[in-house]
Amino acid sequence: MQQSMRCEPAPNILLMPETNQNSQLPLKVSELCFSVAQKQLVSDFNLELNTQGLTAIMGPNGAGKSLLLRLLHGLLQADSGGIEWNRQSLDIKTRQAQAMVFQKPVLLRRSVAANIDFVLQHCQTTSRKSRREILEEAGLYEQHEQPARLLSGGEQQRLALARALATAPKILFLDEPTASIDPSTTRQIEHWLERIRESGVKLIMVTHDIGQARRLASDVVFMHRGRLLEHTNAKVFFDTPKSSQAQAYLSGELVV
Amino acid sequence: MQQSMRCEPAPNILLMPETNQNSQLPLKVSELCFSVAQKQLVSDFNLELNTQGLTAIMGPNGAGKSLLLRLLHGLLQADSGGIEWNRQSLDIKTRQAQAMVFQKPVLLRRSVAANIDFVLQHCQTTSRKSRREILEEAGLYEQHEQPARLLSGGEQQRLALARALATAPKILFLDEPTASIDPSTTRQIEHWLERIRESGVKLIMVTHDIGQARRLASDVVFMHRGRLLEHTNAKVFFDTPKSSQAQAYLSGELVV
Amino acid sequence: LQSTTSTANSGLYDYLLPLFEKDTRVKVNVVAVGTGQAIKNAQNCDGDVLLVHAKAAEEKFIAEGYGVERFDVMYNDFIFVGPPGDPANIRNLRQAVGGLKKIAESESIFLSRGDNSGTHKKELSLWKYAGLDPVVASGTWYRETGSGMGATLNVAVEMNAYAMTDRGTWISFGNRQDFEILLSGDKDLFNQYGVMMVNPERCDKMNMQSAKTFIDWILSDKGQGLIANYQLQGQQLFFPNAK
Amino acid sequence: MQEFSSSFGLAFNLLISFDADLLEIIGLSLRVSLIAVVIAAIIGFPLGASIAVMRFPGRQVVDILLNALMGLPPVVVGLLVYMMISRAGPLGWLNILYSPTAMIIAQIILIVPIVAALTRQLIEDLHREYDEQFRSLCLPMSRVIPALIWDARYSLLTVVLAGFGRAIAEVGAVIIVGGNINHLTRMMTTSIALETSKGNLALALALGLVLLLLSLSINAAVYALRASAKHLAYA
Amino acid sequence: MQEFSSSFGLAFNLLISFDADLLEIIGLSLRVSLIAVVIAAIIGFPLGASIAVMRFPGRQVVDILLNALMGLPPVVVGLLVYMMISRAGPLGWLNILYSPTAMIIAQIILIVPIVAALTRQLIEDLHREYDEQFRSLCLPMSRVIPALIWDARYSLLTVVLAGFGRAIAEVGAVIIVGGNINHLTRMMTTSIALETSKGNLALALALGLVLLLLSLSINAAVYALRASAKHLAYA
Ligand SMILES: Nc1ncnc2c1ncn2[C@@H]1O[C@H](COP(=O)(O)OP(=O)(O)OP(=O)(O)O)[C@@H](O)[C@H]1O
Ligand SMILES: Nc1ncnc2c1ncn2[C@@H]1O[C@H](COP(=O)(O)OP(=O)(O)OP(=O)(O)O)[C@@H](O)[C@H]1O
Ligand SMILES: [Mg+2]
Ligand SMILES: [Mg+2]
Repeated sequence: MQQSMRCEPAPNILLMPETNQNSQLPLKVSELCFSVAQKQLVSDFNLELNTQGLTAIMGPNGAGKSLLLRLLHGLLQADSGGIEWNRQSLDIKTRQAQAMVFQKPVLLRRSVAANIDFVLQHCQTTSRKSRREILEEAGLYEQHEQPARLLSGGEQQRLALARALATAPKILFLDEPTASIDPSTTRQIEHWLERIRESGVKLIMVTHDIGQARRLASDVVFMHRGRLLEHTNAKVFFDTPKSSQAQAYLSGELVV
Repeated sequence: MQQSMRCEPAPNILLMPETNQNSQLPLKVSELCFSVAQKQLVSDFNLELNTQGLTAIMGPNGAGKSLLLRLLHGLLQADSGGIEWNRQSLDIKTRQAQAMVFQKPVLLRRSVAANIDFVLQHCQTTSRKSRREILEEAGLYEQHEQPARLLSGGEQQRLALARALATAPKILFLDEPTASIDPSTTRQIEHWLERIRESGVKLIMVTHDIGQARRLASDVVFMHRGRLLEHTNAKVFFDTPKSSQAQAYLSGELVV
Repeated sequence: LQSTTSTANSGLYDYLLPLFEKDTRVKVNVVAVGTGQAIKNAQNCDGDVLLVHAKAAEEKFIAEGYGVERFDVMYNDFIFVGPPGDPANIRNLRQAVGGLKKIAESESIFLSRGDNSGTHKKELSLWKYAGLDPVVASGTWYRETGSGMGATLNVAVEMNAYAMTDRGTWISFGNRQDFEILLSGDKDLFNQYGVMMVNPERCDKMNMQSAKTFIDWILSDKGQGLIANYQLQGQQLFFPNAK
Repeated sequence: MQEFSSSFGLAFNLLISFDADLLEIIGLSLRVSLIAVVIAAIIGFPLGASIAVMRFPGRQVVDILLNALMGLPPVVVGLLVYMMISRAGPLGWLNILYSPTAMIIAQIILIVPIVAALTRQLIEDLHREYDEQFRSLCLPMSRVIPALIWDARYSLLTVVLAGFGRAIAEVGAVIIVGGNINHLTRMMTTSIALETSKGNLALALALGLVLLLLSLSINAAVYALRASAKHLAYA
Repeated sequence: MQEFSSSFGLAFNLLISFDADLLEIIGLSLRVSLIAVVIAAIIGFPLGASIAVMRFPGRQVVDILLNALMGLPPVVVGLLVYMMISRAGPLGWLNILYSPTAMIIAQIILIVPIVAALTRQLIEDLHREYDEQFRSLCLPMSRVIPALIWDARYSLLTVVLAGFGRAIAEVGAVIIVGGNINHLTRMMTTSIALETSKGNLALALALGLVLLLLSLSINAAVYALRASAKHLAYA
């Protein structure tokens, strides 16, 4: 952890309209297990991701979606099983190309601007976007002097998302990034995400918003009680879910 | 704050099917202003609520919805203007009949069960529901020994909601209570809320979920930049919103 | 028993008291503090017997009615210690006053306790006798430690400085290094210890009986004999002189 | 420098010799400091938490005063207690001067501000998170304060250890009110001071090492206790 | 008890008389303690934060040791420093024994464990929240630690004040390495000890009151500073 990270310049969306191969893929997860205090929270998880685009992770509360993201990102240590990004184990270099927006935004006890500066400083190449551009995009420039932790719930989520994007990752984990964001900003963020996806960034997103997943996802991972139940093309998943749990989840019925 | 609160026994839903007059209403808000550091965050707010049922508060991020709830609940002190619950100013007795589910659940650093016990102890009449019943209703009984702050995001929200209900309030403020809850549990919670509403509890809920508001709300308060733009019957609001901001909000366009 | 530190540090009580307790079945608790504090504590009735060495202060204590009657117990003498190099060249002097003059002239570092203790008062009276006022040089060559004898000696040894101490403390002192006694034997350096009982009329809770027993015992032939017998490193520390 | 090395040997000898006098002194040191710190926590936790939580006029003054009292000089505390309980003092009839009780009282006075001020800080940080939830529940202070103390319990252990460190190392106050009387009120620190004044520096240092070992074992015990309890229902 | 009341009068007189000697002593006390506490914070903050943040084998032992060192007896510190810098000691050539420098060094050794242990606790509590975010950003320790210290800065002020309290009130160590030499190394606490040993209890107490007033004003200044800065970008 001693060596400092160099961020690649933010992918210029206008110059890179075509999908280019993401150097971090494929992701291969094999027999992943994670438990806390004898409780098996993620069990026998096998997954292969080589699609570009956005992978949606869905499943009822407590299914283990957030845990899975943290395992894939290397924040948690699995009990057993392997995670390989482009045939590399999860080392510091792999991790530096990733970023994550947490379910609960973790904001520094500083101003909004300082929260952005904090990650910008960390990137040694001058990112093409300035702090001001980033904040304007997130609709927070007006509040840049305000303590970040006094922002409204939705504003905090926006700031966390903007901060993650400022690191110009190749892989971006999103844990319910629009949960408390108003409908129009949600739309706007979805457009952002589409553009980012098109610039070759792999997005892995947890969401409970079925409409959103339909709009954005190219494939869906459905989890239940720590297990993978389905991993299919998005269209197939939403039209003809196989497992009864997924059917119940999508129809808004109680998933047991 | 020295005197301890006596909770009324939890309204028995089966015995009180009819709407009975809520002793806390009407709510009358006049010329309410709230500012922090010269910034006017809630301005000239006038509102009268005497309807039973669920009032939805809607508006874009940062509109001041959470601030409004906290003002109505007496957690924040307004700069000027008045709040009257049933012609009473906001005193300790009025507040004891209220409960609030915060946008970010605040859970004690204790087990799930202890979080419920904490409010049950506080209610001196034995609430009709036991801790176990409450947790089973919230689908958290399995996890009752787990540290509450290690629950998943959705589970935390459920716990916070269950805890607020355990105090058997007459007025319940809900700040985006289903933001990170899965679709089926959301449905289940909506059913809960309907039953509670029918037992005579007044619900005041902030939500960004238009479908949810349509299903539950009897009237809608639409806020924008700290001001009240509309307060009408829910059907009227969703079918023919008057202000351009509300129109934009509902259609998912950018609200400026 | 409120006592000076010098007698306590010399180990005299550790030697005497078990014998006394065996003789009389009276238990003695020693509070060893500076002479000034000891007198103050005794004035507050926080002790039954006072054993110190500052004759003027003791007589004042009696005169003001805090104590009953003062007895001489024993004496020893003060000495001047210093580095073997002896920069002020006082080694062969007979007179304390002469030594002080030489020290002042050469501005050799001299350490004073500066704490109003019996030793300090003695030292000041010697300076006065020599017609000198060292306090004007305070902080330069004349340095007041404001501490007990042991601490002052520690500093003196470290600073290669002169100091005046009672012989008992010096003999029992553990950190002498290469220091030597450079001047002693002057009759001006006589160090008298006195013992007295606090006034039972002022202090109603005191153990008058025990206090009497102790004073009688230490002034008795047996007590005095034991004091004479107490030796450290082959040297007698205190010389009994009860009348 | 030979003192330096010889004191290690001395400390070792002291320890293995199980000298009865030494054990007595160690016992008294532990007894006085532990009792003082427990009582100081019983007073200091609610006091600090109250100041953190309550809003009353003059709260800032109390806050500043409490912080300043962390710098209460032990000798001054010793003198104050001495004046109170000396036979000439108002509490002279208690007859506790030069007793372990007096030393415990002096140490409590010394430690309470430390425990209370540090508790105030920790609880204030926690309360920032809980405040609105508690006010929403209309909780009386009598429930808020214990709840905060309980939820901060693992962090507060460090506060107690800071208080204990101060107590076990303290000499200025206990020597005045205890008198450093052999077999009655002689503690580790007063012995160290005594040996220093006798010029027995190596022995003094050896005693210091023993004292350090003592607080090391207390700390290790507390740490083990905390570790075994911590994974239960806490995050 | 008449000392008790007279000492208030005395303290007042001392203060308004602007006695040159007293001012010198106050100045030295402040200088030594403030320098010591600043240096201790410069060492103790990163040290405590590192222990809070880093995971290395033996971390628990370091943790326990640090907590135990809060109970470092001043006299022992004094002796250790004394042995190091005495003429016979390895650092004797520095020639700093019985100088303010020596007192500062002793106080630093005394305070660093306090600052570091309390910092560890506070930073650990904060780090629990930030940990995953920082690891997600792959931040090197050289950025994590300053960031945590900065974000905990208002809470850490109380830690510094605890250290300052210890320093300004401390007598055992400074009297050994400073020698309490008049006009050279005499501080408030050593004067108090001296007046006590002289039996001038009222004067000693009066000096104690002056000292308390001193730390009260330092604390009030810090409080004002914090209050004026706090509403800027912090929550
Ligand atoms: N440290 C932990 N100790 C014990 N149980 C844990 C721990 N962390 C998570 N869990 C449990 O693991 C399960 C999965 O948690 P996770 O946060 O991954 O859920 P999730 O799928 O993200 O749910 P949500 O949609 O509510 O965010 C939950 O039931 C949670 O209570
Ligand atoms: N203490 C404060 N100091 C400064 N600004 C504040 C403070 N509290 C809130 N604000 C600002 O007030 C505005 C309204 O905040 P509020 O939390 O009420 O928004 P909201 O309508 O609930 O939004 P959301 O839907 O995102 O939760 C926001 O722009 C926020 O940044
Ligand atoms: Mg989750
Ligand atoms: Mg809100």
